[in-house]
Amino acid sequence: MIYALAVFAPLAGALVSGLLGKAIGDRGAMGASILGMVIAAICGPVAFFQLTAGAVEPGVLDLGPGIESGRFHVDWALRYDTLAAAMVAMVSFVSMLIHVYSIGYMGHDARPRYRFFAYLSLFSFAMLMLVTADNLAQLFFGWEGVGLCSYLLIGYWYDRPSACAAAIKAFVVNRIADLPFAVGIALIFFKFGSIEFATIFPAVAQHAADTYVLFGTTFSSIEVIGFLLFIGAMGKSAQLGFHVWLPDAMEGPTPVSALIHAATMVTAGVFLMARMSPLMEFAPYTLGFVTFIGASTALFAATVGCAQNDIKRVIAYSTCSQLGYMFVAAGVGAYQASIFHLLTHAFFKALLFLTAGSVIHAMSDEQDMRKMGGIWRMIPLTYVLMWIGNLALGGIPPFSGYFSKDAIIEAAWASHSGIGHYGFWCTVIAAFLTAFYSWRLIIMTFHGTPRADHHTMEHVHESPLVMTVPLMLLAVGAVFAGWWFHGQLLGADWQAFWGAAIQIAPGNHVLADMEEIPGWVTAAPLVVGIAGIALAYVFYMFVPALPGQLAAALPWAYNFLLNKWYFDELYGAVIVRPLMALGHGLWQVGDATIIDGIPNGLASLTEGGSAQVVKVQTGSIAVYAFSMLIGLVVLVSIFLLFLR
Amino acid sequence: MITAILFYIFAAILLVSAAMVVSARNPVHSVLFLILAFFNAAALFLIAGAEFLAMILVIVYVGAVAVLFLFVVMMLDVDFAQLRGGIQRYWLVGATVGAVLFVELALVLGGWTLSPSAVRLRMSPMPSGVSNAEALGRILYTDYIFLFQTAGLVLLVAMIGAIVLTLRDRKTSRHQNIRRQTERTVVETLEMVSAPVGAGTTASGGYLRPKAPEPEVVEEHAPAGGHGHGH
Amino acid sequence: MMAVGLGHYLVVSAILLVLGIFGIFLNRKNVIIILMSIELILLAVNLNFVAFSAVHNDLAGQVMAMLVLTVAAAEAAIGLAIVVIYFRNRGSIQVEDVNLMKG
Amino acid sequence: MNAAGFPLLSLLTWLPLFGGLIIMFVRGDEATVASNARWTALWTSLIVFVLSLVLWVRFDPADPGFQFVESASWLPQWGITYKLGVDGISVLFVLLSTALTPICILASWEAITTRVREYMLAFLILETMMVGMFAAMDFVVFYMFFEGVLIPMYLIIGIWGGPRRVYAAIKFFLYTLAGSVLMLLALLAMWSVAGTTDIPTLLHTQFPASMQTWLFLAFLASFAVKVPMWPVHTWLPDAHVEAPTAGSVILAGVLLKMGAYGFLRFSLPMLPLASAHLAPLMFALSVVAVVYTSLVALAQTDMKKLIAYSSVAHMGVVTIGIFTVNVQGISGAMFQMLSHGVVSGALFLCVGVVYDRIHTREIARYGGLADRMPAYALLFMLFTMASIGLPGTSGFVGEFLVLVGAFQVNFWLALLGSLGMILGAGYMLYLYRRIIFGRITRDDLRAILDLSPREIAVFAPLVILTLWMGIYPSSFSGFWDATVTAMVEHHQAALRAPLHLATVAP
Amino acid sequence: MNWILAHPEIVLAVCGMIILIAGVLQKRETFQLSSMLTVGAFLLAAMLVIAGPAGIGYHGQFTSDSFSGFVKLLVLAASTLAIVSSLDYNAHANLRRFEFPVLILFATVGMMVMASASNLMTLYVGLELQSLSIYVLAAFARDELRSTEAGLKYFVLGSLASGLLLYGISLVYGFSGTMQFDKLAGVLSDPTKVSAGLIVGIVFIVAGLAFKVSAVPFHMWTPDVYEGAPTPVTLLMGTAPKVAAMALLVRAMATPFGHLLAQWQQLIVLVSIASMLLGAFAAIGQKNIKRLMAYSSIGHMGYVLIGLAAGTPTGIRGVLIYLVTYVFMNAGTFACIIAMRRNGRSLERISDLGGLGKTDPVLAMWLTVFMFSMAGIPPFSGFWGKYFIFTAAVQSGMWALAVIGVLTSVVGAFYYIRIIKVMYFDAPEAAFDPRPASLSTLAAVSGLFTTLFFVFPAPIVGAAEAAAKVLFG
Repeated sequence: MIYALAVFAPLAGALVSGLLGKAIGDRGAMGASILGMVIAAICGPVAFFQLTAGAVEPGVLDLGPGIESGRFHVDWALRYDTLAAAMVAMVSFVSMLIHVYSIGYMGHDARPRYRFFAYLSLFSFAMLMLVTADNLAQLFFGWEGVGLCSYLLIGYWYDRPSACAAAIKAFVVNRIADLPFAVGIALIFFKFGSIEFATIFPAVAQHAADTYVLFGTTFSSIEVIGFLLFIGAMGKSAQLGFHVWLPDAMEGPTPVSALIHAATMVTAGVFLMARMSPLMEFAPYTLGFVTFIGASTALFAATVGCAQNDIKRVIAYSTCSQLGYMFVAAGVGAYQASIFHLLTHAFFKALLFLTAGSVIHAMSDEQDMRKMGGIWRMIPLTYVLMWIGNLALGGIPPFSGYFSKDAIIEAAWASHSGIGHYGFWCTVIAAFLTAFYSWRLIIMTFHGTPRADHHTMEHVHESPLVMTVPLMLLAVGAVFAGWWFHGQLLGADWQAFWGAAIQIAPGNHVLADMEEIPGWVTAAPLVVGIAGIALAYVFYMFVPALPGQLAAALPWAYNFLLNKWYFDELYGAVIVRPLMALGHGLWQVGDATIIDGIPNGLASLTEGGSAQVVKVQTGSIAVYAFSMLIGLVVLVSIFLLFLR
Repeated sequence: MITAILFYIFAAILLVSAAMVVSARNPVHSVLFLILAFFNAAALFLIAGAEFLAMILVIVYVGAVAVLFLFVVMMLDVDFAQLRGGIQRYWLVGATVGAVLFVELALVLGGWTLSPSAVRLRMSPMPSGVSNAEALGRILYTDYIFLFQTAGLVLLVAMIGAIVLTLRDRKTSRHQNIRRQTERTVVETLEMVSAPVGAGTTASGGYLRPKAPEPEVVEEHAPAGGHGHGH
Repeated sequence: MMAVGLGHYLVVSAILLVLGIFGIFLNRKNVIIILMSIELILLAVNLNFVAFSAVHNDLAGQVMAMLVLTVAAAEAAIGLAIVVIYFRNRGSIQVEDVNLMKG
Repeated sequence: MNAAGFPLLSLLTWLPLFGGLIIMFVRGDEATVASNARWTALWTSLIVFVLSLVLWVRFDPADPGFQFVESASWLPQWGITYKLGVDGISVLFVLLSTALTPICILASWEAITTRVREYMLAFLILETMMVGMFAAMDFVVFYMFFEGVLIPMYLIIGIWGGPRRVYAAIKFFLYTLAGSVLMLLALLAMWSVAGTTDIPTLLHTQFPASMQTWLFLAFLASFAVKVPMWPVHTWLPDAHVEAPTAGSVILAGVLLKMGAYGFLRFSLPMLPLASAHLAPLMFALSVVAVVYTSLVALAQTDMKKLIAYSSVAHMGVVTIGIFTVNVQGISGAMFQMLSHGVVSGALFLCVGVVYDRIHTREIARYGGLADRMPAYALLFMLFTMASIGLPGTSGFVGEFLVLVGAFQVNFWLALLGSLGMILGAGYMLYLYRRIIFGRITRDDLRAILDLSPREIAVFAPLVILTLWMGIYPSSFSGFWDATVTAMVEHHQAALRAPLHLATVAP
Repeated sequence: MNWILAHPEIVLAVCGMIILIAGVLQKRETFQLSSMLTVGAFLLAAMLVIAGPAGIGYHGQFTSDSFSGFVKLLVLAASTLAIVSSLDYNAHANLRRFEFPVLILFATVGMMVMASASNLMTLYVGLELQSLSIYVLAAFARDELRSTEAGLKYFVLGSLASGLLLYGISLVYGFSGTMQFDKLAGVLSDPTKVSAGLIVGIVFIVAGLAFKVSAVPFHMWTPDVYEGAPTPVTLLMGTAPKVAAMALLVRAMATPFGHLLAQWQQLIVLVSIASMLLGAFAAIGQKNIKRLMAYSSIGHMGYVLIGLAAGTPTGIRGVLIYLVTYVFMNAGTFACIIAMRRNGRSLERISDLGGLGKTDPVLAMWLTVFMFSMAGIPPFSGFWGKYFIFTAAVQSGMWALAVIGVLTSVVGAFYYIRIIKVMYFDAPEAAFDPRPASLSTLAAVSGLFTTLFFVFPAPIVGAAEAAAKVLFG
């Protein structure tokens, strides 16, 4: 079946390029892994269109037994429904483009490149396993698999200490979130007796009244499950609190950032929410929390994005922010909207990253925007593509971002709840900031006077075709995807499209209510978007001195934003350093002094005691006789006194 | 009544002389007190009706063992002046412990009664109408032959032991070998030395001097230790 | 039977025993004194046996006493032999000098 | 099931010893002796391994009882029999032992240059002891092998170990001995109740409740040291650091399993009341072990010590799993043990690879090996990931099942017991980064060679096992599923029985 | 009937006298020859022991049963091992004298008499025959100060101990009227009516015998005498007399005083604990291997006394099994110690063993076997010894004793494995002189026994069980 082929072709490519890479050389390895991706990129969309066209039924493709232990039973299986198929199509397509782009981008890298392509393909495989999982264990497999590849790719330039640190940070932060996720899976097994979707989803309604006692308080068990799963999603999707790894992850090569840290992996959390929608729908409080976190992240990341100077970091915070949008949608029950935004975002954010990569490529690996500027004429294609990406990001019609973002903001309003309105306002302000920092990026990068050194400026050049063609394809998606999918995903017959993949509770009318919202709400994102663009022009194009003055006037605010709200410093001071110190303390004090002190002390006590004992052995006959006599008298006395 | 008085007299002398044995400064005195103690003990035996044992005690102990002690004490040529008098440092503790032991024994022994079954249990009842020696003689070679023979072995071992430990049949002992003495020739023993003119003869031991001992002989003497050897 | 109470004998022998024991570990003089103390202990034992033999009217006690006498003689012989060779090696039989090996 | 009365298990047990005897009689100059000893040991262990595959093939997973049973009278009147057999719990440990031994011998091929004959002899004796211990069906036989392991291991650490080997060897010996002598008393107490030391009989003997607690504590003393559980774990880092590579592999791969196996074989099924009663204690110790040793591992500067501490943490997970007494927990513990046997063994081999080249285990001395040793980096990565429980590798299945099992007992147990997942990622990746990543700064590292074919041959089976167990775990767990299920049922029945009595009694 | 019962002893004693006469008459050196003859006499005696009938004879003074048979065979084995070990040692230490084996022979006769004693008189005479011979043997190297000092100490303290023993015997005799074991058992069948004097007498007897088995606090002589005596004599002292004295203690406690178990049990427990503790702790600091073995033997006797303290057939069985294992591993160890000789000089420091694993792997292997066996580690015979001893303790509910026992065994294991450490982990010293065949054989026989006994324990355990049952009628 082509569906399985879509999933496993990248694995084959990864294995060939990774294990035989040395033997077949870089070209062979690249060929193998791109061939695998091309097959996937053909099969994935085909499978998706077959499904949406009704040519085949949704189903499950069983691959063989997985973990079995008593009642606990999971199979390796590929789930084939609209949600999975859409993700497969998107992932395989974007991934294929990025593979191709990487040929050009990595062309200058000194190291053998087969490793890079093997990682990329392996990542694609893991991501595809994640989205096609039929049970939570397999989902977790993919979930961790993408984490691993992310780790490997962030740390691809392993001789850079910062890259290594970022890689570890990404993995560990993800792990922290994965633990509650795993516990959530355990709770699902505990409550449902299975972790297969096919068993869980129909049973959710029966278990709606189940309770679970925690902290001495009784909770609805569905709420607890939802909450635990969401923490997992927060980690992977870099939501507030767990977001710290994402900006650092930009230490990886730019294609990696595009693929993993924009288009696919980070959206896994959103996907999880959508996948678990039948369950999440019974956890209203958790959903409220999801909205809250999503909205807060959207706003927070946008503020930070305004003050960053690294071109990739700006986009990274933007990603963070957009993920927040998606969670807002999921939180208010508009999973369709969140997936919609996920898909459009995949296109335009990948586009943005790759164009940023193209810029970096052009600027001889310079990433600091303060050292750019004035190059738009030299790389016009990149400039145009960057505009397209930013227009989509900024939510300007008719670019794809407009449709999906607007839908989210509308859904937030339409939920008619307090938290929904919080989400609404946060997202609107974030939209303003998004537009602002997007054009700040464009202006700082392409306009103004060149700030790079002479040598760099001489080498500025447009990227080769192998890089620009994928960009153009992505740009097509960024332009049209919203318009194209809008009706299908969110329209009145959304149910026919999604089938059983997304289930909502009977009381959830968000999609319907979105049709009946005030006009100003619909218009708000567009208005603030244009306002943001205008402000960016004022600040950076027309009065370039203004940002500096503002920063000087409000140093604390500027530093606060520049230092990302001091999250890293906080974690360093509260978690990382104390733990390291604790580890050292436990080792030197706990183990070496106390625990080892007991046997070592006993040993020296024994030796000392031994020396004392043999001191009695003076060699003197008299002493020996004396001790015999004392022994005798003691024994006789014991007898006469106690034992008669 | 008289026996009782005799008992007390003998017992008193016995105990006093026993105390002197351990406390006398001169070992020879100790041995002599020991002999005295043995005599008194023999008397106590007599009072208890064990004539044969009393005689044995006098003959064997006084006649053999005590004399042996005396002999050894004198032979070892101990420098009595050097002997440290007095008693151990911890004598007080020791005395206390000993006293406790004695008190305990006295308490226990004081409560002695003849158990009614004792008569039945007797291993060798005393026959009436025969002398003590005869009665012993009757059973010693019959009922107790095994023990008797084993005791004989003990004596044999003692003999072997004493010989093994002390007899030196090597040349280290100071006995005369008359045959060797008479068979010795001058050539074997003395040597002529030609002294240089004007040097005198006394420096080199005279014209005719004893031969230097042969090295291998010296070798053989070495392990004997630093005493009692020579030839 | 006996003209004198058994208790007397036993007390005499107990005193003798304790004296013998004292002789072993309280004197600092001479190893031979220790041998003599042992003889005293054995004498005490013999006194016991003889007394009990008389009380029980049983000859076994006397036989035992005889065995003890025999063994004591043997012990004396061996003990003195050991003392003699020890003196040859050490040049002293002072009790406190017998402490080459310790610990 | 015992095919044609053929004493397969005895053969597996004693064949290595026989090979050892052959080695003992090898004569010739030093080089010849060494070479002959190496080859004899390798062939012996390979033959044993191949023979042990018969167990794999012929074992009937549906039967929860003992199979391949054989027995011979030893002290018949006193209830002691030489009896061997395997059930679902032990069969794979036998295979693990027979599989790791040839790997260890191969791994020592060039690393051991002095007293090769004695070394190989010690390893073959060790194999006899390990196989025999897992196959024992009589408590005394078990004890014999359990204690007997100390002898070769003591010598291996002490003779071929590092600078502080004497301290480490003696510490190892005394710790383990102190624990196991108390087990001996428990053994005797059980014997005095049951009149036999036959394990199947003991499994169905009901011991008085008060006695169970004492017996449990005595077993705990022995097995906790062996596992090792906190706070009696400190012998392990020392032993690991000082032992030669192959010694560490066996120590981590098999010897640590002996304690957990003991819990599974004795404490849990024989003393159900005490197990239920003292489970909180076990959980507490295990959780402390997981968190504490993981944190300590973070602070390590010696590779082997770090991995040793990680072993303690992983075994903490195992003990949690065992005392959840549900199928998932125990199954997870079993899986974790097997996986840890393979993975930690492989990690120690990884350390051995660079130690053989640079002769230091100081982490700070390394860095940037990825440049010169890509194949090594790949393998190291794989095992690192397996160690931190990445799904798709063997490490995940066990941890996950234990998590699922522990959750059925207590939420916090599950959460805290799995903290190793996070901290493990921290210290292992930190280790990996310091060794493999970074820039090469030292000259000797610039000249370092990648894996030799022999080393690849050593690692290949471990790689295959790691992935196989991770991707197709049921082909392993199938062996013990029936046994574990029966054990859990037996346990629950035993817990109900006195409850029932209690309600009947006024 | 009487004579047949004591056949082994009589034949052995006669052989001894013949060898003695032959030795005296021969002018040339006859040490080797008389040693061989003595071994032959032992074999003959062993056969007679095996073939001999059971029964009580000599006016109730002598008993022959499976217990005495078991002990006698063990004693004969131990003495044989001692003589074999002396062949080489005496040749080097200039002690080639035919009296040596003869004295061992008479000591053995004494021990056999002890094993058969069913009367306090026999007990005493046998004990003295054995002791006197060994006093002489201890001082046999008469030109060596240490040997004579050992002899002196052993003699003085031994005489004191036998004085105490005798005093105890006299009290028992006086308060019961008999010295016959079976009659005593009858008198004491009602423990409530037993007079204090008798019990004090028993304490004195226990003290006297405890001296012979070197149990704390009557152990003080052991290290000094072990160190000073010629090593084959140490071997002998460490094995045969201990076996005989322990057997005597067991028989005395079990048969005549069996009904007073409640009274003496606590006493034995105290002695046992003290011995185990001292044996474990005092040995740790030792540098001289013979002293170390002395403390080790004190500890081992502590374990054996656990079996006695149990006071059950199981306990006595444990005692006998332990003694069997103990004799062979001890003898083997001393064989190894005798082999420690460099340039003709005997060595005794533990550090002299450095690197033995490299210079003499075979010797090191055997010594390793003995050390592990002493530590009670399977698969060596020492494990069975401890197993059966602790079985008895557990069965009798003496948990404290058992726990102390196993814990001290761990402490003890420390110094045993330290010796192994010296042999294998330390830098090699110069090689020892080549080993003579006699010592190799001795080590190999003991080592094989130590190993094989673990594999095939059933015959000896069965015999021990049968022997133990005899004592309990």
